[in-house]
Amino acid sequence: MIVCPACNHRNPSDALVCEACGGSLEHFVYRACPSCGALNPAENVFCHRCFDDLVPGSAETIVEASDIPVESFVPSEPSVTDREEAVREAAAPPVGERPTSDLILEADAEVATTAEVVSEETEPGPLAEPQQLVGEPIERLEAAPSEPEAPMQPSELIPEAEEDVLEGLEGLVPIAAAATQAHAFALPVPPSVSETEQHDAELFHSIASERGPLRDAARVVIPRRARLLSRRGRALLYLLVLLAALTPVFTGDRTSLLLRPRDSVTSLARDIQSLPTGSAVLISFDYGPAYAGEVDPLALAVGRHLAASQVRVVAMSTDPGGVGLAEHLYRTIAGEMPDYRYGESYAILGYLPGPEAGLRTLCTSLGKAFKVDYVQRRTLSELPVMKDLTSVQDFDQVIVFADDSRSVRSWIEQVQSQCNFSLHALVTAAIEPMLLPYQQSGQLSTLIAAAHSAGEYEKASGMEEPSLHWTDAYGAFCLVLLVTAIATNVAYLRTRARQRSHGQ
Amino acid sequence: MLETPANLLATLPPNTLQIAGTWVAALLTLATLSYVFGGNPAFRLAEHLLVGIAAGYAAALAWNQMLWPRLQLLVAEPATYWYYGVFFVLGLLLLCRGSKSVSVLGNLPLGVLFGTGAALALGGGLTGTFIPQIRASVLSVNPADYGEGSLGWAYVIDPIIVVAGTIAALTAFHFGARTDGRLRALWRGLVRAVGGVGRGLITICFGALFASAALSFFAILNSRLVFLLRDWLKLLYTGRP
Amino acid sequence: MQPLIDAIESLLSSSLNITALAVLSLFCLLFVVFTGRAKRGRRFPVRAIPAYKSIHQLVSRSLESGQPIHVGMGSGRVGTEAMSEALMGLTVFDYVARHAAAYDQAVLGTTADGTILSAAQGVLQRAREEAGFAERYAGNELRFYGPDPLVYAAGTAGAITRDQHLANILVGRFGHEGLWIGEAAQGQDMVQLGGAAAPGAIALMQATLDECVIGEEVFAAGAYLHRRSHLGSLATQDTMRILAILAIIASVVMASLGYLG
Amino acid sequence: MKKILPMAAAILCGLFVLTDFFVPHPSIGAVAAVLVEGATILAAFALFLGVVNLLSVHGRRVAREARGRGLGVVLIASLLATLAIGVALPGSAALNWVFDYVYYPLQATMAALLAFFVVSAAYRAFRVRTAQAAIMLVSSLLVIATQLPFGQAISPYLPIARDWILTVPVTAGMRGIVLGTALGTMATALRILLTVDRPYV
Repeated sequence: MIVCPACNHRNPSDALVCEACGGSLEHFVYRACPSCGALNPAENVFCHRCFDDLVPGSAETIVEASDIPVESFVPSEPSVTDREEAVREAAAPPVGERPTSDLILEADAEVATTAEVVSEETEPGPLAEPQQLVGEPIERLEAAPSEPEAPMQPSELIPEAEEDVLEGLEGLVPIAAAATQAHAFALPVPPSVSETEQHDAELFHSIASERGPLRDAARVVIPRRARLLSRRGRALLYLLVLLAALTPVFTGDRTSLLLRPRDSVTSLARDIQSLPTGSAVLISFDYGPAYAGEVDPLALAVGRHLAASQVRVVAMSTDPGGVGLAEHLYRTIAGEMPDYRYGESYAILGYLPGPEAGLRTLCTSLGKAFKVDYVQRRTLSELPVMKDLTSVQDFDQVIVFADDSRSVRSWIEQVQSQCNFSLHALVTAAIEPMLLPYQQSGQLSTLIAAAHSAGEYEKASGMEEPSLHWTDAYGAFCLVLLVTAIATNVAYLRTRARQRSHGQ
Repeated sequence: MLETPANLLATLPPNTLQIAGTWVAALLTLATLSYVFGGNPAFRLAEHLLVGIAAGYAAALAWNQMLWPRLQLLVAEPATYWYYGVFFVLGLLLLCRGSKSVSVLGNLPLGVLFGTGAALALGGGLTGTFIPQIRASVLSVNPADYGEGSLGWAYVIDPIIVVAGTIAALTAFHFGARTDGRLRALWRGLVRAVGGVGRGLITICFGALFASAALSFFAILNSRLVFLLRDWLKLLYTGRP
Repeated sequence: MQPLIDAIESLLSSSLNITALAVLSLFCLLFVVFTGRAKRGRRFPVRAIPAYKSIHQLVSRSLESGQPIHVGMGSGRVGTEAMSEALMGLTVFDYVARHAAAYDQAVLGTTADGTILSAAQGVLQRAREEAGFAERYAGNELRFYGPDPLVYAAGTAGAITRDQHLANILVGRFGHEGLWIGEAAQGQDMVQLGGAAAPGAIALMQATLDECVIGEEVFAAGAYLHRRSHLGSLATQDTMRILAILAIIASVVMASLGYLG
Repeated sequence: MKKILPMAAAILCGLFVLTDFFVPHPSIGAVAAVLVEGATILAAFALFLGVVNLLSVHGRRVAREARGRGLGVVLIASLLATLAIGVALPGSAALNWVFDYVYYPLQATMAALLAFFVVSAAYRAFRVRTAQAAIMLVSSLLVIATQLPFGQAISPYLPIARDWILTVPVTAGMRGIVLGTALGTMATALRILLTVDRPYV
């Protein structure tokens, strides 16, 4: 039997909609929390009020939420052991410190610990038979007000909680549902009330009218952090970042004189320098426009070096945006060097979809992966630059520019492990830490974080241009982060001191 | 239809499009950067333009690179490429999701997608990550393997940290929380202590990744400013563009 | 017959395959046993994860105040190995949508991938139908912005700041766009929760969001919210974790004693 | 039927692709490759579903709401124009122009905004309220300071220190996360394959 929450009509237990008012019954399946009695939607695993487990005992069968059978709306009862648990818990001193601050931010940590302790330490036993329960709710409700108090939330943050008509009833969602249900037919009076039902009704009423514990439940501890940064503080911080990025304009980028290439950069430059004229390099542009700002300068420096060493270059991409970037880059290089021609010195094969399976075909045949090239739409064998290059093994070096560690991992796992060649990964600084283990294990010959390596590469390759290193900016940015760290902690200490003086 | 304006554009002086493009790019860059000082109409314009262009560009790419070539193959050699036909029909069923009444037809292609994805995730997670990462954490912690005498003792610290750290970090994710019985409580305490160390290591890892990402983002910001100052305003002199 | 023999031969040819198959069989066995137990109602107490508790509370509060919750499902694609993260976003959306639908309230879901969009459309439509408000299902409660992650970030941040939302929940495959959305929505009076599996993304998200689920915790969303049968897989994961740790310790001891290569 | 067909499809597809991981047999490999390719075809169709969703959401905004009508028009117009150019003139100069001068700068600048956001996020994350925040602060500042371009000039040991942090403690922490994630991924996938979880029906 299901009691319709809107009109109290008793429906057969397989009813999907109420026979009297036509409202849906599917979601009005509630389960009472074994420790605090709050009603929870049947799918909940934790009680929304006391965070205790709602995982039921063996008496109930569990099914997937999508096919929950419609059960009675009558809350299932906590057992004697549960009651003892609840009493014991209530008698125990409140766990965790009650935050004295009016900043919810500082309260967060304590809130978490309180909740954690409560939900971890109290575990209800299996549910017992209903007849054991006579007289139980009164005891439980007596115990309830002395439960560890949920930390208060400043009222100014949740004004709606104070004004809400249904204040304190949020655990008892059926009432809210009844209020929102627009049209109900006549409300039929239940024919006769059995003892259990009477008891249930009393329990329900007592929980509903008991303001004390529910008031705490109404102040749901939502981890809303007070805004730490005012609008002005934020603007100031952003201005500092902007200034840091513009430092070289004012300082003339003096620290770039201190620039000394790191070992990994030097070794890559040496590797490329040692390539004989006419050897071939495969470059994969596995990055999109978003991170192009970081990777492009390094890609340009390496591309120029390769062009100057008269090495054949074949470019491809596993990122849809990467092909456009490769083309743009090579247009720039070809514009600088008149005898650097498409099809003879370099070629762009195109976009290779489906990284894993696609990359694996590179080991067997380039022609299978790319039917035609990207720019001239000719078959690969028609391009002079592709002479003697049929699979990835025929290349002397493979360079991958990437903004996603997954694509580099695919190169290592799908291609490099199958056919041996030296693989250089030139990646964004953001993903470099994730690839370091592969460099340590020797699977990557070189691993360079792009951020400010373009200048270092130019120095190492001897192709130095009067281009911008923008070195000062990075130093300034480091300072900005340091200032941020100091500022936030000074602000924090000041708030704490103020609170302490208020407390006294 | 679109050829005419394209031809018309081709008759313009060679640099016109490039110069116009640089101006458009610079103005859009400024509009986007203006978000730093709070939301404003210029940023909202840039945002909507980006959302529209990205979707249009991706859809065009999907059509040109994925669908059109396969459709051609299917029409040319239906006997060899019949399976493309199957997926095209499934794809059309997926499009039925857009309409309320026939939405249920989309369940079949979604079943195919979820099944394939689940197998890829399971196989990849197992053979690509789980087993290789466990193998990678198997390091000798015998000082004799790393050098003679105190040198070996110095070098063995790293593998010990890696192995113990991996175990601790893995423990930090343990879900179970049974407390009944004294033995269980002991186990619980052990898991908590080791997991606490693991959480510390995870936080170190987060700190390092946070810093690296910050550097990455700053490099991107620099490149935008260099574009504005050098390519647009021509304030900075460099030998090459 | 011959193809079968070939297949078995090729299976046996690699030690990785055999190890993987053994681990998989063990995993499956444990999974079936524990899921069966969970379905029969065996208790499996789990530690508390604050972010999931907050989702419970936020949903209640949203039903009370009528403010919708936004669920960002990220850019994972169903049909690739990103499916599992994408599915967790979908599970959280399912939870929020069912509650919103039962009380005939609004909800907002965003994604950067069409496959998640189509799955989420099914979820929302079903939730509305089951609640008896089938006619309330409208296309604009689910939005697609993308497919590039930053396009998703810009579109989503715009959408959630235009209307007053109670909370912003980001679960699924996220990259750096998690930071973008989190910081852009910072000025709003909005609770922000989220989680992702990739370390690079989560390092940024935990700095900006109010509460965060990390790595493996993301995959427990169903068990902690409304799918009790998922508790079985948590038990499986725990057992496998203990076995993996034991395997590492045993192998390290053997390697140190010189028994392994 | 409404439920059984998609479930059967999911299990069948899953089995073929999964078998391919363990049994490198050409015929199974071929079926699995077709399925994986098919998934990308379906994803392409799904993208069009997304485009339709964008058009309908913003079309409705243009039709019904006074606020933001112009922006909706901009979005729809830019979407349709790019789609038309892209489909009619693939690889053309016009499409390249849109990519180089509109799409690229917009995306790159959106990414550049992250540089600001990361600092305001640091303001929150670097507040030493808990031990974790302190660890985070120290490790971030250490890594960024050791990665400066002129670090090598200050001391050749700075890059070495950075590499040690990244290859020892960070690798350990990351490996823990990755192993846990693999466990979670596998369990989630198994829930689909054993139809404990059926998000598609």
